Amino acid sequence: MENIYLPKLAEIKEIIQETADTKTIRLTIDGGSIDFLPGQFGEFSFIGEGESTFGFSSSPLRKEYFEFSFRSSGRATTGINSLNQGDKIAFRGPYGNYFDTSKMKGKDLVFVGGGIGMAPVKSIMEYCLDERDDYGKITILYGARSVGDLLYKGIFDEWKKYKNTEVIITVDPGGETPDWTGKVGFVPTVLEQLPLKGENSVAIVCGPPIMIKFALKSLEEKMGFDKSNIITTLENRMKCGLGKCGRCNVGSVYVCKDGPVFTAKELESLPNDF
Amino acid sequence: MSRIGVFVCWCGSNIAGTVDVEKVREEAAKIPGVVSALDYKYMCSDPGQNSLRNIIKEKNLTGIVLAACSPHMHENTFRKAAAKEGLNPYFVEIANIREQVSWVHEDKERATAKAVDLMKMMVEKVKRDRPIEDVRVPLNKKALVIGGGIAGIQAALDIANGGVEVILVEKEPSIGGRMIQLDETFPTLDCSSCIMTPKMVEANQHPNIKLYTYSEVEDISGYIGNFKVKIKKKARSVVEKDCTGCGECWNACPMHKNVKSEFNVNLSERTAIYVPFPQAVPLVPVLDRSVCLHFKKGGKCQKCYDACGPKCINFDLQDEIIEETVGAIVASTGYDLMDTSMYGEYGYGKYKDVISGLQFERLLSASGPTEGLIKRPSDGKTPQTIVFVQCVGSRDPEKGVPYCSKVCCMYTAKHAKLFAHKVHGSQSYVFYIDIRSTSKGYEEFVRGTMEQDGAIYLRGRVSKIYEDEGKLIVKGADTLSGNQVEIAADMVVLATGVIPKKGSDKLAQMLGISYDKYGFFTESHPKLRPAESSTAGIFLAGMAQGPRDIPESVVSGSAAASKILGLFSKNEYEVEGTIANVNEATCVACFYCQRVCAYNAISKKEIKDRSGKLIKVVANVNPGLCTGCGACVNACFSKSIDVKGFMDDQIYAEIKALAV
Amino acid sequence: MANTKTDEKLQKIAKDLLESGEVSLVIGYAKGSNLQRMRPVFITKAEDAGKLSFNPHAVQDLAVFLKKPEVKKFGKIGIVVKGCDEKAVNALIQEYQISRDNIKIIGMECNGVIRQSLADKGETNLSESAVYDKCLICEEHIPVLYDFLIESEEPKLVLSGNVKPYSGIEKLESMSAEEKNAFWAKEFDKCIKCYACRQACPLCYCSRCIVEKNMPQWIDTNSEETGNAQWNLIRAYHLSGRCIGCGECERACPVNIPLMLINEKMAKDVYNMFGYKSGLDINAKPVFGVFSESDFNDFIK
Amino acid sequence: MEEKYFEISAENLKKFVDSIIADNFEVIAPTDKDGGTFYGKISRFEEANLDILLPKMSYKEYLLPKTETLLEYSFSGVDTEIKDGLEAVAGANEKRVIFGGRPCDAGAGPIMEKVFNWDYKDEFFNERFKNLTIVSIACEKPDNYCFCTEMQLSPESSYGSDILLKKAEGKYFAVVTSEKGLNLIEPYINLFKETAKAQVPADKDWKKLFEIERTKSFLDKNFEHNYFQDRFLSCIGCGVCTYTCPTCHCFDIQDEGNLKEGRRIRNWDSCQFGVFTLHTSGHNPRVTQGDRYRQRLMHKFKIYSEKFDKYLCVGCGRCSRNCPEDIDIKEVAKDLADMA
Amino acid sequence: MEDKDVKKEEHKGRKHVEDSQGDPRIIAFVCNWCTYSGADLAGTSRMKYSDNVRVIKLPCTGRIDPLFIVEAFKKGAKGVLVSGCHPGDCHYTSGNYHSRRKYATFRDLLGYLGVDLDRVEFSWVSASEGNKWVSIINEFTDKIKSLPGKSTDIFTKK
Ligand SMILES: Cc1cc2nc3c(=O)[nH]c(=O)nc-3n(C[C@H](O)[C@H](O)[C@H](O)COP(=O)(O)OP(=O)(O)OC[C@H]3O[C@@H](n4cnc5c(N)ncnc54)[C@H](O)[C@@H]3O)c2cc1C
Ligand SMILES: Cc1cc2nc3c(=O)[nH]c(=O)nc-3n(C[C@H](O)[C@H](O)[C@H](O)COP(=O)(O)OP(=O)(O)OC[C@H]3O[C@@H](n4cnc5c(N)ncnc54)[C@H](O)[C@@H]3O)c2cc1C
Ligand code: SF4
Ligand code: SF4
Ligand code: SF4
Ligand code: SF4
Ligand code: SF4
Ligand code: SF4
Repeated sequence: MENIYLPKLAEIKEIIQETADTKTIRLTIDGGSIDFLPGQFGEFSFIGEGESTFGFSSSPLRKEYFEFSFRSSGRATTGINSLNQGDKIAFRGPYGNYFDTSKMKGKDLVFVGGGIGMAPVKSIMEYCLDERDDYGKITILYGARSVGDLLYKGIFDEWKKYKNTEVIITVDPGGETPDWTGKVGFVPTVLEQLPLKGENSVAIVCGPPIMIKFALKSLEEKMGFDKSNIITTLENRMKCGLGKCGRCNVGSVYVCKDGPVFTAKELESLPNDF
Repeated sequence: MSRIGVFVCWCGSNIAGTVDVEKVREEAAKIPGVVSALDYKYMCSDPGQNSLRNIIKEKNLTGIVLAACSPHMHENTFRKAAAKEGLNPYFVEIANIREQVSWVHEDKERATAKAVDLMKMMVEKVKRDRPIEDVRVPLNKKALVIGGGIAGIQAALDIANGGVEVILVEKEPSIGGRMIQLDETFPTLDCSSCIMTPKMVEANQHPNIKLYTYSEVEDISGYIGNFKVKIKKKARSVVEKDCTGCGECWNACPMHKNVKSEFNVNLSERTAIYVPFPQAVPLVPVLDRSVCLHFKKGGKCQKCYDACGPKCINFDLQDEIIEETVGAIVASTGYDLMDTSMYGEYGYGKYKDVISGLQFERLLSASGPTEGLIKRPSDGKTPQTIVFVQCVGSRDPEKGVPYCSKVCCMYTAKHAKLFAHKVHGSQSYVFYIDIRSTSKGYEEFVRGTMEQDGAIYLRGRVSKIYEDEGKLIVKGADTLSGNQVEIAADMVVLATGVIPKKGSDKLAQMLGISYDKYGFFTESHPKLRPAESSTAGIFLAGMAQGPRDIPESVVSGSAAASKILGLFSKNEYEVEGTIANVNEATCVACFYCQRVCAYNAISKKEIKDRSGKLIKVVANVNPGLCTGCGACVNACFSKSIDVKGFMDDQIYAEIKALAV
Repeated sequence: MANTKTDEKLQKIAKDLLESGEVSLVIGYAKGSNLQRMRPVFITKAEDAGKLSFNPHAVQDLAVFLKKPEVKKFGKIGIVVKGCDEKAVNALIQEYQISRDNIKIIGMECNGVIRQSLADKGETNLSESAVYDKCLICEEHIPVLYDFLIESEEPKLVLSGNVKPYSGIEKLESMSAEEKNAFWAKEFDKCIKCYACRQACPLCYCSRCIVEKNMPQWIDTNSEETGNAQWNLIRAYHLSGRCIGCGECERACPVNIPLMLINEKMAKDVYNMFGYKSGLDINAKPVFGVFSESDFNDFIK
Repeated sequence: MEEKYFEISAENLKKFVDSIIADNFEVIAPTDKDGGTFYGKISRFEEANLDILLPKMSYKEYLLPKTETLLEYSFSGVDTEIKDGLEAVAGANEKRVIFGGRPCDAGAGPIMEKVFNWDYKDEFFNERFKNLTIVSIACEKPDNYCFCTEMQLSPESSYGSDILLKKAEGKYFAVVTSEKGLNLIEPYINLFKETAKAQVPADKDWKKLFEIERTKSFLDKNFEHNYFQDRFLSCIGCGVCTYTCPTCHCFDIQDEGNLKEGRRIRNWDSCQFGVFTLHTSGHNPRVTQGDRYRQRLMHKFKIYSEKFDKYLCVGCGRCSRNCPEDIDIKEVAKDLADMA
Repeated sequence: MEDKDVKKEEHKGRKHVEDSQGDPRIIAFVCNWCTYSGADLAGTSRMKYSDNVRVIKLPCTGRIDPLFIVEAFKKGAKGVLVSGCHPGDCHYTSGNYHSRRKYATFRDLLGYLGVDLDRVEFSWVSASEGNKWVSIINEFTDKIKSLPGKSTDIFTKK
C-alpha cells in the first residue's frame, strides 16, 4: 500500500531572491534532480504550514538540481519563505501533463511570460535552449509590472548567448527606472510589434489571465498562429494534485491531471470556469 | 528567509547568576532560522552593542532577539544600534529574562527553562516581523483656537508670540468669555477688566492672530498637521472694517427696552444693534436680526443705518463660510452655569432678589447695570443682609451634578468680602458644605472673609427660601451646632454649579475628541497628558475640560500653546509605525473598528473601479491619528484589521512556541 | 392551493412596489417542494407577484439573502419578514450592511412557525408543541419596524405554559463544569464543519469568515473535538449580543446540534449584563461598539 | 461472485444482528438520536430504526472520515521526521457492518471508488471501502425526494450492497452479492435458509419521472444559462447538500500542529463555498452561488459521467430534504431535462 | 483493530506530552503599560513568584483578543491570565473598557461550554502593583495546581 499523499524531503541547495517577494528555490534529492518534464508541477510544503502548488521552473536537463519560483502570498508560501539553505522542503510530484516538445521540434518558438508566469515558461524555454539545435528561431518576451518585479534578472544575458535567440524584456509603463534600458510597454503591446509569423511556429504563453487573453488574441488574429500552436497553462486552485479533491476541474477536465498545459484550441472548448 | 541572531545577556551576574545563559544560547542555536547565537556579559555596553552590529553585518541578519533586561529598559538602545546597520529597528525583539526571570525566580534550572521559552517566543515573533516605517505627517504650521475666553486668549497669545499664525474663533460678538463678566477676582482682588482688557486688545492687534468673532466652527476634517476647517462667520449686518465703534447706531435703535442683555445676565436691557459691553473686542456692534424691527417689520426701520456716519450698516450681509487649513487645534470653549430651576425651593426665577453668582458679579461691576452699586433687582434698594448659598447644583448627584464646581467656594468668599467692603454694616451668611480653598493664598482669603469681613459661615444645606413682607426667609440647618436656622435676608445669591458650554458635545463629535458624560472634554491622560485630547493635534484648555479658576485656565492655555509650539518646532510629525492596517480584500465595512477606536483614527473609504463605480466601502486607518492600541483588532470579527508590531500571527507564533 | 387573504394582500403590496419602481426585487415566500414547505422566492416582475404566499410553514429567515452580493446588486429591495427576521434587518442596518433607504419592509404578523421536522411529517396545526421555541418566547409577533404590515389570519398561539422554551439552558446552567463539558463535547463531536450554521445566519455576513483566515489559523481545520469546539465557540462568541434569535443556524445544522441553547444563553447574559437586546432599534449602538465605565467588573481581580 | 439467495425470518434477523454485535462487530445502523435519525453504532437490534427511509446524513464518513490524518510529522531541531498516516488505517472497518442502509447509499460506494482510483490509488479510501460490509434493505415506499430510479438504480437495487435484504410478508430475503457478505453470515448460517433466485420476489416496475440523459444533454449545451443564476439566488451556499450527500467527496488538505509536532490532515470540503476555488490572487472562477450550484449539477450529471460512465448521484434526495432553502435537486434535474 | 481504536491510537500518537498538574504551564497576556510594568517592578524589587507563568506582552488590554485564551489552551496551557490597566487608567483611554465587555461575555460562554473557569483569570494590575502581580501569579498557580488532574477544557484532545 502506498500513501500517495506522502511527500519526499528535498534539500534546499540555494535560494535566489528574485524580487522583494519572490524567490527561486533550488532543490536536490540525493544530490540530484528528479524526473520531470517542463510544464509539470509539484506540491511543495514547509511542513506545518501546508502544501502549495508550483510549476517547476528549471530545465529537466539540468540534472544537478530542480527549481521552483514562488511569490510569498499566503500561509504555506510564507512558511517556505522563512527557510534557509540546507533546510528541507517536502515535495510531491511531478504531476500533470507537460509541454509536448515533439510538436515543437524544428519550429520557430516564441516564449511569452508575464510576472510570476515566467516560472513555467523558463522551464520549457531553458529545456529548448539546452537542445538549441532542435529548434528554429527562438524569441523570448518577458514582462513585469516594474523593473523591481522582474524575475530572473541575472540570467537574461545567459539566454541571449544562445544562437538565433532574441530576448526582449519589457516593463509596464510607469514601472521603469531611470537606468532601465529595456522596453516599456505591456506585454501584449510589445508582442504585437514583434515581426512574428504564425507559420511553422509555436508560442508558449503564461502570465496573468488578462495578459494571456490579449496575447492569445494578437498571436491568433494578427500573426496567424494556429490555435493548436499556442500553448498556455492554467493555475486553478488545487489541493491534492491527483484528481481527487475536486477543486480544479474546468468542465470535464481536471487541471491537475489533464493540465495544467493546454493549447488555445483546447481552452476554447472548455467552459468559462477558470 | 529568516536569519535571526540571538544575543543572550549576562547582565553581569544579574542574569547569569540565576539563568544558565550558555544553555539559553545553545537552545537558541538549535532553532531553525537562527544563524547566530551569542552570549555576552553586558549587551548594552558599547562593546556589546558593537558586537551586535558586527554580527548584523557579518551574518546579514534579518532579525534580532535579545534575551536581556526589560524592553522598557533598552529596547530603544538596541533598535538604534540595529538601525545603524540598516536593519529595520522593529526587527529587534527583547526577551525579558532579567526583570521577569532572573530577579524573580531562584531555581536555576527552572529559571533557565523559562528564559529559553521567552527567547523562543521572541524568535518566532521576530521571524514574522514586517518592516515598519515610522509615519511622517507634514505639518501646516497654523493653529486654530476655538473659544476666546481667558484660556483661549492665553493660548492664542502664547502661540502667536512663538511666531506661529493663530486663528481665534469666538462664538459671541466679543472675545473675553466669562472672565470679562467678573468684577474683581480672587484671591488678589484685582479688577478683572483691568487685567483682561489689555489681553483682549493684544489678541486683536497681534499680527499673528486672525480673529473671527460672532463665528462658529462648522466642520472639521483631516488630522494632525492638516485639519481642514470651515468657519461660519455669522452676518453681523455691520461692515467690520468700516465701523469706528462710535455707538451712534445703538443709541439710535428704538428697541432699547425689550431685549435682555446676555452679558449682564438679564439684569439689564440692550438694543437690537449692540455691543455686549463697552470694552468689547472688536468694538463693532452686531445686529440681532431676531429682534430688529427692520427684519421683523419688513424693512421699515433703518434708524441705525441713518445714524451711522461711515454707513457701514448693511442689512443684506450674509453668513460667510471661511475655509482654513491648520496643523493643530485648541478647544477652549469654557462653561455655562447650571440652570437652577430644579431647585424650586430656592425660588430662583420666582423671587427677583434670588440671583446667581454671576449676576452678583455684574452687580459688583463698575461697568455693570448698577455701575457697581449693589442694588436689589426688585426695588433697587441696597441690601443689608445677604445669604450666599454654596453648592447649588454641584455635589448633588440627585438634582445636579456629582462633581465639585471648584470656583464657588472662592467666589462666594469673594462676594461676601466685596459686599462687606461696599456696604458698611452689612451682614452676610454663607451656607456651605465644605470649604475648598487649596491654592496659594486661597485659605487665607476665605479666613479673611470670615474673620475680617465678618461673614457668618454656616455648615449645612438650605431647605427653603420664601418671601415674607419684603424679606427673603432662608431656612436651613447648621449641622455644626445642630440647630435649625432661619435668616431674613434682603437678597440671596446662589453659587450655581458650572457645566460645559452648551453644544460642546457637538463640537467634540465634530473634532472627534472624547468627552465625559457631562460634556467636559477628556484629556488623553488625566495625569501625563492633561493638555492633549484623545485625538492627536487637538489640545484642550480652560473650563471646557472641567471646573477650574482663572490661574489654572491660564496655565492650561499656555500648556496647550507650548505643546503646539513644540509640535511645530519640527517640519513633520513623526508617529511610531506600529499602527493599524486594514485588509481591504476582506473588510466588510461593519465599522466596529471605528466604534471602538478612541482616537477617531478610522474612517470610511470608498473603493472605486476605473470607471468610478463604487466597488466596496472599507475601513481606512489614518496614520496620523492611530496610536496602535489595537482595540480595533479585537472588534473586527472577520480579522480584517491588524496592528503592525503585534500582528495576530505573531501572537499566535508566540503561543505556538510555548506549546507543551 | 388557493390564495389566502394574506397572500392577496402580500401580492398586492409586492406588485405595487415593483410596478412603481420603488424596489427592483421582492424577496418573499412561495409554495415549496411539498405542501408543508415554503421556499424563498425572488420576484423581479410585477406579474410574478402572484407566487408570493405566507403561512406558518414560512420558516426561513429571508434577511439572510440581504448579505448575498448577488442580491445586493438589485439595489432597492422589498423583503417579507416575520417579527424575528425583521430584527435581523434592523441589526444589519445597525451594522451598516444595508441602508434603511434601500429596503422596504413588508412585515408579517406571525403567531409562530411550525418546526420543519414536524411539518415534514405532516403537521400543519399551529400549536404550542408544534412551533419552534423561539415562537414561544417571541415578543415581536408584530415586527418592530415595517413599511407595510399584514395582520395574521392565524389564531393567536395559546400558551399553556407546559412547554418550557429553551429549557435546556437552565439545565445546563445547573450542571458542573465537567457535565457541561461532557454535554457539549458530545454535541460538538457530531459537527461536520459544514458551516451551514454560519451561512444560514443573517448576521454572519463576513465576506471572509475568521474560519477562512489561516494567518494565523484561528480555528483548527480538523473536524474532530478540537476543531469543532473552537468553531462552535467562536461562532457563538461572534454572535453574542448580535444574534437576534431566528434559529436558522440550528435549523440548517444537518446534525441537529442545539445551537440555540448557546445563542439564547448568550443573549440572556448580554441582556443581564449590559441591558442590550439585539435588533430592536436601528439607531441603537451595538453592544460591543460601546462600553460603560460601570460595566460588570466582578470577575476581574 | 455469483449472487446467492437466502430467506430469513424477522426473528432470526434480529438474532443475527445481536449475534454479530456480541461477536464484536461494530454495527452501524439508522438509529434515533438528537431529535432525528442518524447512522450510529447500535448495541442491540432494537436500536436500529428500519422504518425510516433515510437517515439525515449518509454514512460516507466511514469511507471518507470528516477528518483523516494523512501523515504525522515531528521536528527535532532542523530535522523533520514524517510518519505515514496510512499505517493507522490498515485494517480499518474490518469488523464494521453498515446495517439497514438503503440501496442508494450502498450505490454510493462504488461510485466514489472510481474517483479514488481512476489514476492514483487512494489507499485510505480503498482500505476502508474494501473492509466495510454493507447490509442494506430494499425500499418499499420511496418518498417525493427520491429519484434513484432516474439515477440508474432502483429502490430494490443490490448494487454496492454486500447483502441486500428484501422484506416480504413478515420475513426477509437476503441477496448476497459478495464474499464479504457471505463471510459475514457464514458463522450464523443456521439462521438463514438458502433459496433460489426465483423465490425472491421480483423487483417492481418503478416508473421514471424524467430521463437523466436529457438533463445531461441540457448541461452539455448550456454552461451559461440564466436558469442557474436565477434559480439559485435562493441558495445560501451552506454546503449542507454536499455534506449530507453520499457521493460528494471533495476535500481539503491542511497542516496542523505546533513547533514540535503535528499532522497533515484532509477534511471534507464543499464546492458550494466561495473560497473553494478562490485563487491566491483574489480571482475566483466561480463568483456567484449560481456558478457554484451549477458546478454541483455539472459534476453530478455531466463531468463525472463523462469520465466514469456513471452519474455522481444516487438519487437519495438527501440534498433536497436537508436544504434549508428548499432547493430540490430532483425538481432541478427535471427542469433541466424539460428544457433540453 | 477497530476504527474507533485506530482513532484513539492516532490521538495518542499526536498527544501532547501532558504536563503533570504539578507543573502547569500558565500563559499571561498583559498590556504593556500597566501590568507589564508592574511585573517589571516585581523584578526590580526582587520579589519572588512562581515560575510557571509565561508572559506575552501586547500594547493594551484592548488588543488582548479573547480568542488568544483559546489558542493558549489549544497549545497546552493549563491556566490563562489576562491582565491590564485598572478601569480609568488605560493608556489608550478605553481599551480596557471595551475588552472588559468582551471578556465578561466570553468568559460566560467558556463556562457555559464547560471550560473550568478556575483556569481563566482576569486582573487589573497597575505599574505600581508589583506585589499584586506576585500574589496573583502565586495564587493562580496554586489554584491551577490544586485542580483535578484531568483537564476540563474542550480545546485539547483528551
Ligand atoms: C499548476 C499551478 C502552478 C502554479 N505555479 C506557481 C508558481 O510557479 N509560482 C507561484 O508563485 N505560484 C504558483 N501557483 C500558485 C500557488 O499555488 C499559490 O499562489 C499558492 O499555493 C498560494 O500560497 P499559499 O499556499 O501560501 O496560500 P494560502 O492561501 O495561505 O494557503 C495556505 C494554506 O492554507 C490553505 N488555505 C488557503 N486559503 C484557505 C481558506 N480560505 N480556508 C482554509 N484554508 C485555506 C491553502 O490551501 C494552504 O494549504 C501555481 C498554481 C497552480 C495551480
Ligand atoms: C460667578 C463666578 C465668579 C468667578 N470668579 C472668579 C475669580 O474671582 N477668580 C478666578 O480665578 N476665577 C473665577 N471664576 C472662574 C472663571 O470664570 C473661569 O475660570 C474662567 O473664566 C474660565 O475661562 P475659559 O476661557 O476656560 O472659559 P470661558 O470664559 O467660558 O470662555 C469660553 C469662550 O469660548 C466661547 N465659546 C464657547 N463655545 C464656542 C464655540 N463653539 N465656538 C466659538 N466660541 C465658543 C465662549 O463664548 C467664551 O467666550 C468665576 C466663575 C464664576 C461663575
Ligand atoms: S471591523 Fe473589520 S470588517 Fe469591520 S469595518 Fe473594521 S476592518 Fe472592516
Ligand atoms: S489601533 Fe487603536 S488607534 Fe489605531 S485604529 Fe485601531 S483602535 Fe484606533
Ligand atoms: S463566524 Fe464570525 S467571522 Fe465568521 S462569518 Fe460569522 S461573524 Fe463573521
Ligand atoms: S451547521 Fe452544524 S455541523 Fe455544520 S458547522 Fe454548524 S454546527 Fe457544525
Ligand atoms: S443545501 Fe441548499 S442552500 Fe445549502 S448550499 Fe445546498 S442548495 Fe444551497
Ligand atoms: S446529489 Fe443529492 S440526491 Fe444525489 S446522491 Fe447526492 S444527496 Fe443524494
